[in-house]
Parts: sequence; C-alpha cells; structure tokens
Amino acid sequence: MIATLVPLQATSLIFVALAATSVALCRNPLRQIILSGVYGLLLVVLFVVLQAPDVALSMLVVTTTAYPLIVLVAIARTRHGSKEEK
Amino acid sequence: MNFLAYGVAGWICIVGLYGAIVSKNLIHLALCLTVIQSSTYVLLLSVGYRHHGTAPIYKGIRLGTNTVDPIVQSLALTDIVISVTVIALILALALDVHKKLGTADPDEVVELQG
Amino acid sequence: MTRRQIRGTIAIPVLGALGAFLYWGLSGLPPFGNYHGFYGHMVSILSLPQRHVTNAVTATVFDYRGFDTMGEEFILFAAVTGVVLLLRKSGEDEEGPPEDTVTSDALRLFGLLALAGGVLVGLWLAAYGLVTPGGGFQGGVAIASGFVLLYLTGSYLAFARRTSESALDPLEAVGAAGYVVVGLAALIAGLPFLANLLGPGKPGTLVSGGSLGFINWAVALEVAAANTILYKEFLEQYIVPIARGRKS
Amino acid sequence: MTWLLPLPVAIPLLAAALVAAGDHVTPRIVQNAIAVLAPAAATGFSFWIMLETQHGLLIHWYGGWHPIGNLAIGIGFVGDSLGAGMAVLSCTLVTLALVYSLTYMRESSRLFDVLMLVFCGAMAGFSLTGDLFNMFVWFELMGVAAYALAGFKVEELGPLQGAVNFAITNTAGAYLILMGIGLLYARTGALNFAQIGHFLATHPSDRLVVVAFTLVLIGFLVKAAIVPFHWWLADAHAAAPAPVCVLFSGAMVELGLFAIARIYWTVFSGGLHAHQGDVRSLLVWIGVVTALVGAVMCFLQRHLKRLLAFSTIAHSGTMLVGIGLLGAKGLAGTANLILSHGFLKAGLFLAAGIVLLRLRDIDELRLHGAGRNLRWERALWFAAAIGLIGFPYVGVFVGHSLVDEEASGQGFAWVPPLLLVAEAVSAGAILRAGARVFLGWGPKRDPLLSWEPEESPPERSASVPLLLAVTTVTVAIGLVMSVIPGLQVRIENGAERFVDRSAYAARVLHAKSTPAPPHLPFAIEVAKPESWAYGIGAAVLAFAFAAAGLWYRRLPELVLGGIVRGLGPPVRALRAAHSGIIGDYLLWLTIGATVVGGAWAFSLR
Repeated sequence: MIATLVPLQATSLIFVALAATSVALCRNPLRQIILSGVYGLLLVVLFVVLQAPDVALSMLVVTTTAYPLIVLVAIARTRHGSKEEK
Repeated sequence: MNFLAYGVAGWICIVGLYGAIVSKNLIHLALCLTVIQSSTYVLLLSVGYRHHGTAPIYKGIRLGTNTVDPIVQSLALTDIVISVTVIALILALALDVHKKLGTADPDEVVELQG
Repeated sequence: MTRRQIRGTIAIPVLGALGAFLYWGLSGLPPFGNYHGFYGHMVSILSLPQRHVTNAVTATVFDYRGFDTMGEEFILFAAVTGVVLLLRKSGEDEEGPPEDTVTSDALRLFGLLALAGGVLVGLWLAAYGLVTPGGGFQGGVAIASGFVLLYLTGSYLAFARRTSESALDPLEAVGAAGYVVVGLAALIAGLPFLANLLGPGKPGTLVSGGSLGFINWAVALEVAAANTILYKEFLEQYIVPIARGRKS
Repeated sequence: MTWLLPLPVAIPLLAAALVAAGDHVTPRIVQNAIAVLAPAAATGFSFWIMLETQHGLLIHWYGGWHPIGNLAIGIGFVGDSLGAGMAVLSCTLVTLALVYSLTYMRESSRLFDVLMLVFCGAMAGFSLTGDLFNMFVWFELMGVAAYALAGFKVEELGPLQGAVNFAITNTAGAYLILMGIGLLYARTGALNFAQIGHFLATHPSDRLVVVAFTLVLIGFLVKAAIVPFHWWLADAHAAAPAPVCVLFSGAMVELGLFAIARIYWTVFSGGLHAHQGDVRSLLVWIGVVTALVGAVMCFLQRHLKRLLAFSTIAHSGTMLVGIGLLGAKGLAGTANLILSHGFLKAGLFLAAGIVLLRLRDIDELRLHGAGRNLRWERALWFAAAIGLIGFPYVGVFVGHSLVDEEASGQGFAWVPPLLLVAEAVSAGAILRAGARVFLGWGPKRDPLLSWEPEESPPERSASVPLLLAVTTVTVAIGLVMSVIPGLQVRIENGAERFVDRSAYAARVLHAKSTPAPPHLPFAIEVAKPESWAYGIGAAVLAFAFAAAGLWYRRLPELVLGGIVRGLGPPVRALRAAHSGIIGDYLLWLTIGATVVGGAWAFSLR
C-alpha cells in the first residue's frame, strides 16, 4: 500500500502544476475563479497525500468558502458597475 | 521523481508571476498572487515529507513512529491565513479602484507617475 | 504592440532565467522524502509527553511557535479592519439594506438549519483541534461559512440581523485581545510570555494542553467573527447597490 | 530583565484590540488616551531594553521553550542595542504621529488608531525577533496594516493606486522571502537565526545557500525601496496621509535595511564568508545607484510629499552602502543615519501636512509664495532640510562621515563623492521647494517638474499649535542626533557586537554570558578634517543645486542647451520608467531578481 503512494503523489503534483498554469494564464476572471476552485481542491488532495491533514483542512475551508465568496462578489460588483456606465 | 515536487513548486511560482505581469484585471492579478503563494506551500510540505511517514498526530499510533515534519505544516497553516487576508485586502482595493474609474485594468490606473 | 504585450514579451526570457536560477538552487535540496531536520523531529517526540497534545501540528501552532500564531491572528485582525475601512467608508452614502427577496418559509428554515450546521461543524473542529486535525482557525472559518449559507438562501435581513456590526466588531477584538491576555497573564505570573500556566491536562481529551485550550478558543472566536465581517462587507458591496437599482 | 522584551509588541497590540472592542461604548477621549499612551509605553519599554542591552544581549524564549541541548525549539526575542534602537525609533514615531493625528485626522474613525497601533507592535516585533519565520510574520503584519493605511483616503484615486502598487509589490517580495525560508529550513532544519547561522558556518555552502540568500535579500530590498525595487514607495508616500508617511519613510523602509543587516550578520556571514567581497560590491553598487536615481527623481518633483518620498529613496541607498560595506563602522554609520534621517524626514512630512492644512494644496508651483506668512513652518522646513545635508555636527552628519570613512577604508574611495552628490541634489530639491513655497523665489512655472494630482486637505478644525509643537519636537530630535554625548561611541560599540556572529550564537544557543563591555564615555567625538570638508562641500553643493533649480533658465543659452542635450534623454527615460503601472513594477522585480541571481550564480559559485 505504501508503495502506491509515490505514483499518487507524482500524479497529484502534475495535476497541481497543470491547474496552476491554467489559473495563471486564464484571462477571464469568472472562468479563472472556477479554475482556482479546482486548483484549491487539487492542492487539498496533494496535502492529504503529503500527510498534512491539518493543512488540507485549512485549505479546504478556505478554498470552498473564503476565496470563492469574496472573489465572486468582487467580480459581480465590477460587472454591475461597468454596465451602469454603458 | 526526486526533483518533481520541487520543480512543481518552482514552476508554479514562475507561471504565477507571468500571469501577474500580463494581468488585465486587478481581481485576476490577486488570484495570480494566490498561485504564487501556493508555490510556497508545495515547497514547504515537500521539504518536510518523509517516505513512509505518517501525519504527526499521535492518536492511535505509537510514539516514535516515523512521521512527517510538523513544523513545515504549521508554517503552511500560518501562510494560508496570511494569503487569504492579503488577498481580501487587495480585492477591497480593486473594488474601490473600480468604483472610481469604472475599470479594474491595472494599466489604466495611472494617476501617479513620473 | 500594446504596453502589456511588450511586457509579456520581455517577461518570458526573464522569467526563464529566473526559473533556471530557482532550479539551480532547488536542485541542492535533499532528495524528496529524505528529510532529516532536528527541529520537527524534536517537536514530534516532545509534544505528547510535554504537552499531552496528540496533534503535533497543533502543539506547534499554539505552543512551540504560538507567538507566530499571535502575529497571524493580528494579521487577520488588521486585514479585516483594513477591509472595513476601505469598503465601509467608500459606501457611506448608500441607503439601508434591502428587503428579503425570499418568501418561502421552507427556504428560510433551510437557511437557519444551514447556519446551525455550520456552527456545529465549526465548534466540533475547534474543540478537537488538539486531538485530531482541525483547530480554532478551521473551526472559525466553518462557523463563518454557516452565516454565509444563511445568506445564500436569500435571507439577507436574517443574515444582517445576526451579523450586526456592533456585536461582531467587539467579538473579533475580544478574540484577538484574548491571545495577548493569555500571554501577558503568564508574564505577570513571572513566567515567560505565553508560557503554559495551567499544566498539560489529560492526553487525547478535550481538556488536554492547558492554556492551549484558551488560545484555541480565542482563535476560533477571532477567526469566526473576522471572517463573518469580511463576508458581510463584501456581500454588502454587491447586494446593496443591486437592490437599490431594482427599486429605482 | 528579559520580561521586558515582549512588552513593546504586546502593549500596542492589546491596545489595538481594546480600541476596536470598545468602539461602540467607550467615549472618544478614552480611546484617544489609549491610542497615545500605549505607543508611549512601548517607547519607554523599548528605551529601557536599549539601556539594558548595553551590558549584553537580552533573550526571551516565548512559552518558556529554552533551547534543549543547544537546539532552539521555540521562538526567541533577542534584544541587542541596534535592534532595540530600531524599536525605540519606530515606537517614538508612532507616538508622535498619533499625537499629531489627534486633531489632524479628527473625523477619521477609530480604525485609523487601530491600524497605527498594530503597525507599531509589528515594527517593534520585527526589530527584536531572533527567528526567521517570526520575522516574516511581523513583516506581513506590518505590511497589512501599512497597505490599508496607504489607501486611507479611499475617496481619491491616487491613494488607491499607491496602496495597490504597494500591496502587490510587497506581497510578491514577501513570497520570495518565504521561499528562501523554505530553502533554509530544508537545509538546516532550523528557523532560529543563530541556529541557522551556526549550521551554515559549520557546513560547506553551495548553490542552495546562495539562492536562499538572494530570495530573502530581494524580498527585503523591496521593502527598503532599493533600485530597481523602489517604484512602489513614491506612489504610496505621495498619497498617504502625512502621519502615515512619517512611519513609512521614517521607520518601515529602514526596517527593510535593518533586516538585511540582521540576516546577513546572524545567518549568512559564516556560510558566505568566502564570498564576502562579491556580496560587498553588489550591495555597494546598488546602494550608490539607488542614491543617485532617488536624488535625480527627487529633483524633478513638485508634489511636496512625492519629492520627500524620492529623497527617502536617495537616503535609503546611502544607508544600504553603509550596511553593504560589511564593516562595523559602516553599520554604525547607517544606524546613526537611520535615527537622524528618520526624525528629520518625519518632521518634513509633518510640516508638509501642516502646509496642506493651512494652504489647502501640496503642489510646489501652485503654492508659489503662498507660505510667506507661515514663519514657524518655514523655519521648521529649512531646519530639517539643512539637517539632511550633513553640515558638520548637524543632523545626519555623523552617520554620513562614518559611512564615508568605512568606504574609504574598504577601498571604495569613489563612493563618498557620489553619495555626496546624491545627498546634495536631494537636499537641494527640498531647499528649492521650501524657497518657492515659503519665500516666493524663482518663477511660477517650471516645465521640468512633473504634474501630480491634487490632494484633498484635512479639515480646518485641526489645532495648528499642537501640530507645530509635534513637528518642532520631531525636527529638534533629528537635528541633535550628531551631538548627543556618548551616542556615537555607543552605536559603534553596538555595531561591533552586532557583526559578531559567533558571540551572538554562543549567547542564544549556549546561554554563554558575554564579557562585560568597556565603560563607554559620554563625549562628542571630534570630526576628522575630511568629514568637515565633506559636510561643508555637501552644504555648498546643496545650496547651489537649490539655486539652480530655481533659476536655471538664467544660465547662458550655451550651457543650458548642453545640459539639456546631455542629460535630457536619460532623465526622460528614467521618468518614463516610473509609470505607476503595477505590471511594469512586477516585471522590474523579476528583472532585478534575475540580474542579482545571475551575477551571483557566476561569481559566487
């Protein structure tokens, strides 16, 4: 069972790297927040396989509530304001 | 395989910086900052990992069992809190900029220069 | 080419060079999985006998490196103060809160249940932080997200009523002050700042860790209040102007 | 006496929480009393710590976690003379700024007081800590409070832009520091300065140590506003309220420099000993470039606070030279410079705040001659400006002469003349602005100076006598820094102990007591003839530059044309580089990091 851990870690590391790339290179803020949610969850998985449950739990509560909430509100607010000007 | 974890940490930092440099939107830029910061979590936790180690929680396991490093985990915890707070502050600033200017494009915020 | 495109073009080779430099340094790290630092090892060995805390990470966060966590709490405190400053002040001229758009009692009930659920999960996470994964921070965020669920079910007024500024601001500050007070109490007793006054307690139970319990709950209080204020300030940025637009 | 060490941190932080908690119930006067008394108490305790450290290091292990078997397992505060001196400076400036704000920022909510108190506690913690990650925590706390304070006037776009640029560049710098910490922890398994330093000194250093040093260094260079990481400073300073600028210019930037000195001497000096020469030339070079760039940009400003901000960059460069020479005397020079410059620059910012209050503007040209009746403000402005020149026995004189002596002693004889010019140009710009505003000299228009947005003035109800009193005290402290009996010899002694890595490690890890220091006299050191020459030369040059700034158009056509053709293009390019765009700043940050890293990858290997 322990022997399978290393491929598991490698896979999740590669997924984390890919997700980070897509978050950084995505130009649309709304799509970006969805991608960054996925990225956060992949980080949670990585932390679990790296034997860090406390960090994974923190990342989970942060990535499922704090980030999406404040970022979505910010995006919504800026869209709303821009429409008013037009 | 030995280097993969560190390489991923370095890559995340570089790609996050690129995203921040060419960002068209302050909210987008804030998210790129979170990406840069996540490279530090990956680095810290990879550094403290030990093969066949378990989480450093001694409930149901014997003292002296091989565990991963608890210090890097506590540093990463602090780091996550710092990241959230700084991003919240930058987003609040971005919202205020947008209220004044009608746009959150950092290249158009050029009130002070020269 | 726009200014941004020029920047992007310059950035690629520069970042490549920086990446190479980072790679050069990172390749000096010990091979993955073979870490042998003394610090983590000592804390792993000492936390159970010295502090009767089974979770070595929590022992580090609240005890061995508890002073860092005090700074971290104040980072949260200062950031929330800053957000309030930036958002409340800039929205001063806006009107009062709008009315609820939800009329279904079932949905409201669901909102209240969600709040209760979030608070319960949060309290559970915070309470067992010294034993299993979790702790004041994670619990605090979970409690705050309970309030957000209440909002998401459309009960803005219920959300606003349960998260009034005059109640939350002091709660947050009391949580932050609590940490310093625990530290100063030890100093007044002639011990080093943040020294454990109350003894280690019984391992594996809710009362393990002595002063750590107080610190844990102070952190939970601070984090829950701070995050609720944070969400509230951001949500008000959205909900108040939109609702005003609908009325006019 | 080790119980003293947590107090400069704990008191302001507790006060911040109390002011916030009592917002809806306690009367305003109680809040004000807490907001002023807490930093005053912190100042007092820091001063006490500074006196105690004359006899040796003070160490406080948080939570009682003393090192076990010479291995540090907890967080320790290590008070030494220079660190405690930084804490005294920071807390004093916060106290003065909060007294000034009592009426200046009256309408502002208690949120301002809360953030200032948090800022105070963070700066004190940053000065006293002996642990790498703990230093990072205070760095971030300082940053978070400062970003919000920079954007305090949310009604205007300028402050928001300043705060955004400040927050993003400094956050990026902080992440680099954290990566460096991760690398160091991986190598040494420690976070305590002395412990890491001991490990690095006893093991061979390789590329990992070099990269870690670079990352940590770059992060703190961003905070210290060193070229090419300095862009944020002018934006943040120009827009922040005057009492906040006092802390930014007077203490926060200098703490970035202090951190470089602290980290180099306690952590890296053993491991990088073989490469000391390379580190020295790099730091001295970027310091000199920073001094010159800051001085030139300072000369081109008409917004008074932005002008002062660029003058801070010029001085920051000089201070980095003092640290970068890697000698005790240069470090002592920088310490002296930080103290005198901190108070004098604070005084200038406070005076600019009064100008904004009474004349409702902060623009040098628009205010042409408007300050003729402000006699007291005029006296303060010129006194502080002359203090910054380095005239013999006034203001920054001792600091500069020590840095110059060290530079000449280390074979950098070309450095003092360049620093002299940088100093004279930046002081000349301050004198020019004063002459234009308070005396009405020179023309009303000047196409050379860059336009900046207006700033909304504070309410008129502020009590001018109180503001003047605070400013006078601040300027006076700055002016006498070179003639306080015994101060110079104590700073030099403190600097010598500061650079002694093995004694520091022995005291922290092995609790070995250090031998009692010699009894130091209370006397004013006699300046050397070359210092006199430099001081007087700087004064003459500064007045010449001020006059040139006012009346350069009276120069003969031939001379003026030559200057324009020669200096025009580089100056225009320099000005265009200060674009105010955050993407550019981040690109500069990466370029700077790559250049420093590349230079070391080739020379240090």
